[in-house]
Amino acid sequence: MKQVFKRPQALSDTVMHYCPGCTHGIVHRLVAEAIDELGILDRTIGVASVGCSVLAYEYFECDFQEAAHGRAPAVATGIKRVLPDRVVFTYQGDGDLASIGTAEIIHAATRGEKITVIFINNAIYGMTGGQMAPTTLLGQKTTTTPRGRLAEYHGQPIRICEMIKELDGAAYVTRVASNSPRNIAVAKRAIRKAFQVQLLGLGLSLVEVLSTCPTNWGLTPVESMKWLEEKMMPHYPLGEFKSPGEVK
Amino acid sequence: MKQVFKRPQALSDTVMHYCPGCTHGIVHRLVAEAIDELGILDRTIGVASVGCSVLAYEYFECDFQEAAHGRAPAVATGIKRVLPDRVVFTYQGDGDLASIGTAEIIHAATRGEKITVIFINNAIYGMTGGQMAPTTLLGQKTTTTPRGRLAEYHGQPIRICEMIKELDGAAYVTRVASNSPRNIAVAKRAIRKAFQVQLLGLGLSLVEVLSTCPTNWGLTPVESMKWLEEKMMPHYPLGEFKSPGEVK
Amino acid sequence: MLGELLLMKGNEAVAEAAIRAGCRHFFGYPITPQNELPEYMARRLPEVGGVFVQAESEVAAINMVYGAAGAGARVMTSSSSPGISLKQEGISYLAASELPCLIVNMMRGGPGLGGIQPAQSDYFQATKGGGHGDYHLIVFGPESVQEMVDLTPLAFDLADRYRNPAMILGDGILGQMMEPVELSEMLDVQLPPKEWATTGRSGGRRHVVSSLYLDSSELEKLNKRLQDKYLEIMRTEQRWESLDVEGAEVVLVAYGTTARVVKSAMNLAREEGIRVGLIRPITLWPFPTKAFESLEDVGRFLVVEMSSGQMVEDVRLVVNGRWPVSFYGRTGGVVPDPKDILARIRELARGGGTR
Amino acid sequence: MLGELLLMKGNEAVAEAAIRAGCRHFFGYPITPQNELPEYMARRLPEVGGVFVQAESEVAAINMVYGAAGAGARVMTSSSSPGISLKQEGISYLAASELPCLIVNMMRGGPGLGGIQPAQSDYFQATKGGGHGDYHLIVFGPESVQEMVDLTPLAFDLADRYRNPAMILGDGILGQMMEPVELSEMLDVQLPPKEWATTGRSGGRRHVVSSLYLDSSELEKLNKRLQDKYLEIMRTEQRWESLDVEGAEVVLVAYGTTARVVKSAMNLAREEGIRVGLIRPITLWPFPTKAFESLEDVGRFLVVEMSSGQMVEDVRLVVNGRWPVSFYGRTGGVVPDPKDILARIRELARGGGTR
Amino acid sequence: MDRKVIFFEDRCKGCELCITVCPVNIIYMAEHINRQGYHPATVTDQDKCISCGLCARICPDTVIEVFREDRRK
Amino acid sequence: MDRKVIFFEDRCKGCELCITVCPVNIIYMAEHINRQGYHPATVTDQDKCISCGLCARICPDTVIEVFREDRRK
Amino acid sequence: MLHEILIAGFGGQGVMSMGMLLAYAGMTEGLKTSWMPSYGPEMRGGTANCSVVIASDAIGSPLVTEPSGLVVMNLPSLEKFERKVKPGGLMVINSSLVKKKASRDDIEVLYVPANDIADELGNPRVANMVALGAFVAKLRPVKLDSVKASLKKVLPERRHDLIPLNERALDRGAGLVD
Amino acid sequence: MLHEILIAGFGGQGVMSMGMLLAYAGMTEGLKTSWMPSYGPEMRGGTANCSVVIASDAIGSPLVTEPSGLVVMNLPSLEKFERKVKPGGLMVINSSLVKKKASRDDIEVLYVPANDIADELGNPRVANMVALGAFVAKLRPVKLDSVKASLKKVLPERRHDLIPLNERALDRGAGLVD
Ligand SMILES: Cc1ncc(C[n+]2csc(CCOP(=O)(O)OP(=O)(O)O)c2C)c(N)n1
Ligand SMILES: Cc1ncc(C[n+]2csc(CCOP(=O)(O)OP(=O)(O)O)c2C)c(N)n1
Ligand code: SF4
Ligand code: SF4
Ligand code: SF4
Ligand code: SF4
Ligand code: SF4
Ligand code: SF4
Ligand SMILES: [Mg+2]
Ligand SMILES: [Mg+2]
Repeated sequence: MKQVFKRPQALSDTVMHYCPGCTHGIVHRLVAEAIDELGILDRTIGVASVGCSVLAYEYFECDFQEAAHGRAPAVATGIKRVLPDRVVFTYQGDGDLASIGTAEIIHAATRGEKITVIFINNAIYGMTGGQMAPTTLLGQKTTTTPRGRLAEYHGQPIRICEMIKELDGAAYVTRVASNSPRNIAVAKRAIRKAFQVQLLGLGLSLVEVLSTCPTNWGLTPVESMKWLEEKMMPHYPLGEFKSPGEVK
Repeated sequence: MKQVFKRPQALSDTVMHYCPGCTHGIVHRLVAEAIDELGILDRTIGVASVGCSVLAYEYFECDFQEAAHGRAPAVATGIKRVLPDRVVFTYQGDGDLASIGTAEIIHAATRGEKITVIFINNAIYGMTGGQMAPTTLLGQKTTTTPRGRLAEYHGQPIRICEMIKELDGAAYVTRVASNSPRNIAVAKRAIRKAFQVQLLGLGLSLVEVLSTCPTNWGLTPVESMKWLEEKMMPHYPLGEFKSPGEVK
Repeated sequence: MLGELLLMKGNEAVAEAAIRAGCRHFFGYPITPQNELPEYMARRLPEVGGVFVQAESEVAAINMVYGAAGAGARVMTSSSSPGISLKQEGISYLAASELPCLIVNMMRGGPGLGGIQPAQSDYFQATKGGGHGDYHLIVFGPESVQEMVDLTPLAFDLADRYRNPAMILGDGILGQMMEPVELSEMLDVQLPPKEWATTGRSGGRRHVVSSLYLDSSELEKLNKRLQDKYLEIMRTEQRWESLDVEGAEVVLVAYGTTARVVKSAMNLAREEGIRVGLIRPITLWPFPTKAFESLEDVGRFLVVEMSSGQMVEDVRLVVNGRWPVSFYGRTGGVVPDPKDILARIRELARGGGTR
Repeated sequence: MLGELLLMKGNEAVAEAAIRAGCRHFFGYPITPQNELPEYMARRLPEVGGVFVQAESEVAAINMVYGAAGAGARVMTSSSSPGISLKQEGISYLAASELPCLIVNMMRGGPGLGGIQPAQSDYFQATKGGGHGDYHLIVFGPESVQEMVDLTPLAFDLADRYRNPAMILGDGILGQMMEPVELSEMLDVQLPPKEWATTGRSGGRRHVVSSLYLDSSELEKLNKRLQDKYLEIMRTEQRWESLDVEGAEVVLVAYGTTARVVKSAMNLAREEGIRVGLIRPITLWPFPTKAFESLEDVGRFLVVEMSSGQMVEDVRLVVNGRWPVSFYGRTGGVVPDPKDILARIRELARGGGTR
Repeated sequence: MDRKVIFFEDRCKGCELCITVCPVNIIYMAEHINRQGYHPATVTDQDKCISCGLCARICPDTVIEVFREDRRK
Repeated sequence: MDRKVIFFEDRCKGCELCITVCPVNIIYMAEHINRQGYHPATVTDQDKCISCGLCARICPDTVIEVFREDRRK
Repeated sequence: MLHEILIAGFGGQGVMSMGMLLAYAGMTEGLKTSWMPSYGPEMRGGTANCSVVIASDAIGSPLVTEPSGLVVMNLPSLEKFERKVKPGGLMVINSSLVKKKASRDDIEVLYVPANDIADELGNPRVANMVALGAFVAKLRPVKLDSVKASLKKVLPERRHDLIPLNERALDRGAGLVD
Repeated sequence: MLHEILIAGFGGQGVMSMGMLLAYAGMTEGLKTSWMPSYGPEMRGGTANCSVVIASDAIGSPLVTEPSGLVVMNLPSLEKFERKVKPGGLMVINSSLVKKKASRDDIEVLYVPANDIADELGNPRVANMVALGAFVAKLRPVKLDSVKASLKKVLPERRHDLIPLNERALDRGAGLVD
């Protein structure tokens, strides 16, 4: 018998604290697979952000720093400018990256920092118990939009890839989803490509992963996958927004 | 004799502290003219930012608040949410808006705050003595890019309009220039239109004005106007990036 | 409504109390353990014609508060330790521009990301000024949900009276716990006229809100005015609770949640025949120096905090060597145990004479 | 190079001293009156294989410092008052994660936007912790460009030794003035091995930099470890200058720029036959309590600051009622005049006995 | 015959995502409760498994390993 | 004849921008120094002025006011 | 009089409202009372618990670390909290889910098959009320009637149709105590 | 020995380097010395000035508020600083640009047509050196030779070809003092 699917080595075997069905776990695994495949475990430094994935450093086997809320791209900049031959990635939620950390991601991209950003868009603040994120959909109920998000009052959900692609220092910008084996396979390739873009020194690479938060969406994990597909995808179209010719 | 050009009433007659030939003065006048023409002096509240225009509140006849560096859009949000029937505008430099205040402008636009933003892009930090701004051009020498800005090291100049236009809450986004009577006339119309967009409650309106800083560019005012046209305009194309149908 | 007891969470009770005190604008950003406060505001404010804005960050939130306060609104924000650190520049601006507002800090364990359990380790930040420059907030340290509710309108009123930001310094326990609470009726608050506010040349006069003074002597004048105001507040607004202080072998000093635990410990001590007293600061700034100044017959002081020792410095400053001052603290989210405090009291009662 | 006198601006001298002490990474954001420091770094660092990054804000800058320090670099940032306020969250994180680095604050008048002239009103923020939680920086208060240059390598070394952020607390004068200065040679600094740094599983072991402790007792353990370290630093690292203290009618206490002016005033006082002494703290945290503890024959203290009175609290705490402590301060960018200080000294010398 | 799909059931949180993707519908939730307090997913019809790996790909908790008969043998 | 273009010369900072835009080239910098210490811009050939207002439009310091003969008269 | 009560179980078992009912009932009886939840992300997928204090005098810390009364609704809670009960205190164990026996002999222990009884009553979600009924009947920190009267204050409006069922569950629990 | 010197003028007049030359010269003579500029945006379009202290003992504040020696290069500086000069102090006035006379009679005043002489020397930018030469010759805080020797340290490399001209300007200024 040949093993066709096994736990990646870059993932520790700690049981993760995520809620049942939370796709943070899937994306962690994809990142670890990419690290394994590229053979960069010993020279990769991850930057965890504040959000449900704050404990990411417990789940990976590479070095890690835990950054202040929103500041992971700045922390990654600090690391990368000291250790330019290491691989540095951040793992950030939509509250972290698209709200409090807006300036940091935009300027890391503007500077063309050679880092990789894994951006988990689950349309909500998971860790703090379900408040509105900048990516929360119109009509979506959260604890701070109890009547649903209203364009007039709260503004419309922000599309990060569409914005970041405008920055010259961003080399690879793509949006993928974690809701089906097929999309997960696409996501996996995107993440690996993002690391390759970094290895080639082409600029900042960002992979937005549409994700779920069954707990705060008030749905089962299975329903959540459906909601992601039916509600999120129309507003957040999948695809590569920017891609360098150098990497396939 | 009929007066065809006079000092607008919304401008105080204090002599401004700007350096000779600095276009901050021109843009101040244009804003004042728009306020006069729309007859909104008594219900307009300006928000000055930290930069050479920090003393803007001395030069206008309307109410003013002086905001912390980069936070003018947040301050304006606070004012407008309290006084929705007043007209609120910010006046910000490129260090203020495009660097430290990135998150604030992006989220004011995302929320669709009904405010008007006058954004002075002079490709440098004027007030602090000529450091690199995010909008500094490649090759441009500043006190913090003594060998000229390098894409590889400092990143490439950020284009704010191109980025902000991606946000649904931004209703009117345009780039104008202050370098010739013709462009100044266009700028004037853009600024008036930006206020009209606010009066109609359509969302955030932003006018980027390409401007000069003769002092820190190390050029005469006349040379500066030329530099603006020859160096800045190619990287920062003029034009409306987004415009609502409602306002002509 | 008055008279009816409700069982409410501290976070929600403060929010409702603020609304009843006329607060109609809230700008905040989520952080544990105070999330129920903005969430309550998000539900309730639109019902009473108010506005809730979830800001993009704590930095933005405090600057929205600046704008709203400058426009004359009764306005507040809330957060917890790391978020309050981010607000320090904005707080310094509010104090310098003399803008009234209310800031709530439901403290959690630090430093850094730390934890989310209750702590009192932001006392220095709140009372000495975590931001730059010489300024003070009016800081309250309530010990119960009821007191938090009662201090909320007072905090707004004093903020307006002195044109100074006020702060309620709670902690995770005060925010998260439910207690019976009596709320005042919805007040038809007539805010004091704010002639200085930027509302659009009201009365034909223009107004400017700013803290820029390029001329040193002008900036010194501002500082003098602020210091005079602070002196006035120190003279007028000290608040505290004193219990059995005269004649006590050990006088405990504690505020907020810790004061509750200290009271339990005092009961235990009394059962053992130890004479214990308590000074419980209710205003943390101005620190209630008056509670100490006229004391005569006390043995020694024991300051208890959920920190490594911060308020103890203010106690030492006012005691000024007249009596020994000891400290007992727990950190990181650990709440002191009355029995451990009792042990300290015992030691001190045994060791110390009247001087 | 050693031995050659150069006439250098304080801001530039610190930058060069840092580079000679092995600093190769600088992250900062412009603000007056410290701009020459980052500008010098922008010129010089690339020449020595280092990296200068102009961050998008002070918040980003301090977090870049966090990343770089965590990666094992000798790294620094600098700013002035409002910018330092913005760094408070990051500073708390650095202290909690025990990351060594150097932060320079060239203080200016506050609060708020204030002005750009010299001040010392961020003493509380620097020494008591402007950020959340119980932590301390190692804070130096140099009085001259030469001392600033001499303290820079020491600050880096102590930061490394104790794994703790250090701060140089200067002001607009120290940053802007030129003075003759002797720089040490470019050191071939062998940084102490930083086994804990995240450099990519060095030695096959993985490393994590974090300050998150969800379990209260774990967070309390961190706090205990920090407090033990702080005690050790207080025991070992106090630095100060004492001049003619024993037998003085008036002992002045001042640091930094103010200490220079106080020395001028002391010369005037001596000419009038008044016996004056000086304690000049060089480390502001740890505050040099040892300079006070063994004192016997002094009359009274006069603390002079460019603030409304901050360090005076630390003096009162250590003096603890043994002698009277007076204060004289100027604010907003105004530098005290030796003649005005002399007037205070005269009053006190006349009014006070030896006790 | 060896197992083609192995569920490390103490890691399972019972989210049921694997069930929704199995093309041959052989995964079901066990009656018993695992160490974490969840009903774990499980497969007994090992021979029906086509080793497609979809269940493992979607599982957020890396509960599942998949094997395929080595054709070359 | 009334002046068509008035320079409030104490406001002028001598930047010379107005000179570059005047279509009839009548603006020049005065010899003397104004209160602020600059050579102020000035026009003496008032009759050549075509009241186009370009100088006023580009002047950063609102130094200039422009008048036109009233056609209706 | 001082009751320091801890109620612990899995997230969805309704331990928070059990505590709130006690606190509310105490309040209506004119007693001092407080309720304090465990909070924060460490709850995720783990155990949830709340502290309730009911007293005649002012309440010190609302956090209960050494309960005089403990209700454990699941096994991890038993393992975590049993040893903390004050000697002489009461522990109610939801014996439907917790198969293990108590190991302390210096406290009173009551085994309540709460889930089984709830199933009998037709709704597994009222297991918490069964346990609470037994707990209140045994410890008597408040009257059972006060608890019942508190239901309409504590349950959200949309659950008010379930009040009769909840009352029955409370009674069944109380009935287990002679 | 204590010289507290203030040098004031318009932005482009080279007042900053006048001060630096003095400070540098003092340093080479083994004296204590400091230089402190006025700084910040208030300089914009206004006057610039710098303080220089040259002393045998440690220097207190490097900020000079009551100069013993003042050089005013333009009119606003005269108006701002004349009254601050210590009685008995020296004031050098650039009489080419400042047509007003001094109003103090308790200080020494030297009128130096600095710009006119600089024009004579063929470069208007060395007016500052003319004034400095006169000032040094009169007050003697340092030797003129030390000032000359400092030129190559203070002037940027690309201006070193102008050193001879600067020396001549210094001499011409000094020559005005008998
Ligand atoms: C300065 C600061 N502000 C706020 C918080 C509280 N906080 C923790 S996580 C979080 C948001 C998490 O949401 P997101 O980034 O979307 O991650 P998710 O939990 O959804 O994966 C917030 C606001 C904090 N820790 N620090
Ligand atoms: C928090 C903070 N950081 C930095 C500064 C210093 N500062 C003042 S203005 C400015 C930049 C000004 O540049 P810009 O916004 O482009 O305006 P300009 O002067 O070019 O018109 C900076 C960095 C400050 N006042 N506050
Ligand atoms: S709260 Fe949401 S995002 Fe966080 S672990 Fe649970 S499901 Fe995932
Ligand atoms: S420094 Fe530049 S931007 Fe500022 S006033 Fe002068 S020319 Fe204008
Ligand atoms: S490998 Fe494929 S066939 Fe086998 S159990 Fe998993 S999903 Fe079903
Ligand atoms: S997907 Fe994984 S965690 Fe979810 S039920 Fe299946 S095996 Fe269990
Ligand atoms: S109005 Fe026109 S023609 Fe007249 S001076 Fe001005 S630019 Fe020249
Ligand atoms: S444009 Fe205005 S300021 Fe400039 S020279 Fe002409 S009149 Fe003077
Ligand atoms: Mg999220
Ligand atoms: Mg600019």
